[in-house]
Amino acid sequence: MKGDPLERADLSGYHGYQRRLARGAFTVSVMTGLLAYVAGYGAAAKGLVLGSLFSVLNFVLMAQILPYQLGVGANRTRATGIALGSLGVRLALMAVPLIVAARSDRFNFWAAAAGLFTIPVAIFVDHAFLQRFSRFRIQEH
Amino acid sequence: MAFDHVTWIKAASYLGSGLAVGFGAIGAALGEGYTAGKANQVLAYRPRMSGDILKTMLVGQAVAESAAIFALVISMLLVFGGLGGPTPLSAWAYLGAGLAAGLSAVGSGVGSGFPAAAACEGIGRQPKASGQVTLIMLIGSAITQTPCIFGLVIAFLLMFVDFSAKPYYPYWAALLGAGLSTGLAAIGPGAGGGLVGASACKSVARHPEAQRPVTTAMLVGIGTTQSTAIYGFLISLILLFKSFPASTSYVPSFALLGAGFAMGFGGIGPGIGEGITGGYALDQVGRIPEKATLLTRTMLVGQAVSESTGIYSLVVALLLVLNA
Amino acid sequence: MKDFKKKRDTLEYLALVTQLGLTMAGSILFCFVIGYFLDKWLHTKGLFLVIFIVLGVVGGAVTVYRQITQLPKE
Amino acid sequence: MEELTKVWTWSLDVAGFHLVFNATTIVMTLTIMGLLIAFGWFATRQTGLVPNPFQVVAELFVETFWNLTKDALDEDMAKTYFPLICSLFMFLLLCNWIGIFPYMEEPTKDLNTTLGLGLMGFFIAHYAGIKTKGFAAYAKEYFQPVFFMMPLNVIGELAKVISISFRLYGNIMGGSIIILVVSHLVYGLLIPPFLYAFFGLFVGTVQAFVFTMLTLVYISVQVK
Amino acid sequence: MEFSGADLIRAAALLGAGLAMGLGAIGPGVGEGYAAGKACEAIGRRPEEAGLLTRTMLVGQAVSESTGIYSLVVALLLMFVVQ
Repeated sequence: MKGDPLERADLSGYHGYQRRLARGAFTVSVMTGLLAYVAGYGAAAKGLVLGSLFSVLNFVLMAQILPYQLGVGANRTRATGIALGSLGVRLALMAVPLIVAARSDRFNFWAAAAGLFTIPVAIFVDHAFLQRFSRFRIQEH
Repeated sequence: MAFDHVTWIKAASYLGSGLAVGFGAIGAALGEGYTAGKANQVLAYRPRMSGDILKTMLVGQAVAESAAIFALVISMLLVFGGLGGPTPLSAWAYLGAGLAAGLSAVGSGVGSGFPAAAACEGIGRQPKASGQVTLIMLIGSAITQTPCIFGLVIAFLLMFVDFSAKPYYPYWAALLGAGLSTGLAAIGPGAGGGLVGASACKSVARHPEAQRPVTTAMLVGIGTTQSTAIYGFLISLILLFKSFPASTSYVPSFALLGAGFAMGFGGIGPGIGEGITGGYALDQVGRIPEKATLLTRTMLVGQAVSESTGIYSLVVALLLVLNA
Repeated sequence: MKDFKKKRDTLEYLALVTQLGLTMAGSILFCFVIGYFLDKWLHTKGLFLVIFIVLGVVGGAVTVYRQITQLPKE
Repeated sequence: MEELTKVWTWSLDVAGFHLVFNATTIVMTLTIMGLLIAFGWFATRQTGLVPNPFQVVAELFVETFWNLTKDALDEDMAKTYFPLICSLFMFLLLCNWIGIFPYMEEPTKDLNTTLGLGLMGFFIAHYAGIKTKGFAAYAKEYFQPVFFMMPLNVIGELAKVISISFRLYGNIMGGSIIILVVSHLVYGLLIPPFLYAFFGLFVGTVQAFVFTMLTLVYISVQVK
Repeated sequence: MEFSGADLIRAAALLGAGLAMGLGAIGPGVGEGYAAGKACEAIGRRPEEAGLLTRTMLVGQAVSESTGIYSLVVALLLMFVVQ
């Protein structure tokens, strides 16, 4: 491969976006969890926070793997293989909160499962609503 | 060799769990691989854009992965949910749940990859339209997840509705057929919806001012594409909740299994075909937005005709269910 | 009122188009039932069934074609 | 699902034939007819420039469907068929909506009702065709474009009846199936009311409109 | 559970009917969709020829529909004629 394009690339915006999204999503889910805890749904709150913690972890891992995957993307079979491998690892990681929640009474299983969808929901909310208002808009270039 | 039903139920739920997460991962990985390939092509002539392209890819894949996470939740519930049952009927229910969740995640996983790839390409071509393109991509891949949600609902029903009082024959086939019908029928509409979404992203990148007609046409296109998934869902519900008399032969069981296969496989072709139609139509909507009405109407006619094979499958499946 | 008319046109179009596949299936099913009972009545094994299904398929195709050509133009 | 197949029937043996009457459908249809007649009476009791609420609703229906019928048929033809179209829509709308109320069943959930309405539309459309064109011209149309198309044309006309009635039946029945399944799922009363509202109101309105529209289109095709 | 040969044949016929219709619907569905897609593309190029293109599309779809109809006929025969 002649000259890795990623070495010349400007990835600061990408990392900034990833950090901002992960932090925002986790903060909102912890707030929701706290509210639920105060309201008396302790197990659900813990499950939600546990699930969203692993969702954020998964997202960060995925974001770290992506540039590498882009490098090998010219060969689609290899790219798919790497995607399958990384997805397998990340799914195994995301299985952890589900197993913990299923085995223990202190975490609500359904809340943990819902927590795993923190990042997709956050992305959707971010793009569909927050991007409309300039205060929250990502600084482009 | 004879095992008691507890062994069978355990074995079936482990098998179902493996199928669910395996199929789910394969679908999402195929989608991601496709996205990576397209993104790499764009990167070759736009190396400066790598940050934006990576961002789009990340957003697209994070949403696409929810199909795999649905399958993961079902799979973990099957293994660790403490499920069991007094009769061997539960074994078939758990196998059906795994198949429904896994197979339906294949279509949505692959399908969500197409809009993500098209969005990477579009942003490389028209960096100024990145906001609109990302929004269209998100809407497209979110609706593409609908067949997967049908699979999830059927899997939950199979796991948590109590079928233990029902006779073993022919209910084993009804439960397995319910899983197969929704799971297989979700593959085509998932992939087809992705094709429509991909063309919508391309169109918006080409003509950002045509965002409104493109969004409307995309919603109509994906909506009609998913009708076969709805047929599969309906057949599953009928299989699950219609009461069948206990039988003393294999005939009703195989009729019900046949109904599941008929609607399941029958939903694949029309789903993909309607998606291809919608894709081409949306390409042209983006090219000449002022002809959007004519194109949407032609698209609907074409989709309606290609849907007819799906309706034949529905009729055959209904006849098989009623015959049982 | 203009808006309602536009919406109504779309709804009418959608109604006619979604009717197409059902018309095809309905015609086949109708002929199938006729053939099935003719078979039972005359004690033939599937002869009339096949003839009538083919008839139903062609009839359905003709009807669908007619309906499409009669669809309101813009 | 057992609730769906369980119906209240009266059976009767007349001259060697075993007749089964679907009592739920009959009672509900009669109820709806009574409601519509009452509505008509209230709407026309004291017509005036300052209308009472019933009159407002009735005028809305009449105006909308008068325009619709006028577009599809000629003005004098529309005068003949407009009452049918308008009352068909009002009847279907009430039929599809009545499932919202507890202990009430949609008559359109029964295939007999929809098939009957479809057959009614079929006969009216063909009667209209014969009346306007004369029997010879009407019969000649079946031999267009070539003579052996006759059976195909007949099948096509009959297929319309089946498809139009199965469509209405399938939609209303599908809504009921989904509501039942969800009620099984949640074991509660929280979500079903919303679903009732959605399926009863939205899908019911659209399907009633579509059925009326299709009947009108079939009539207009025969008349032209 | 005891079963006779006739039972087995009937059961296999019903399962076969389901598989015939299901698998037979894949090809026509994709093919007709492709035809309709190409027609949409052509209409986008030349909107003034929409009528001709729609008619051509319908003829092509009717031809590719025939295999789906064969599966339907076979499925119905398997269901109602094989005893």
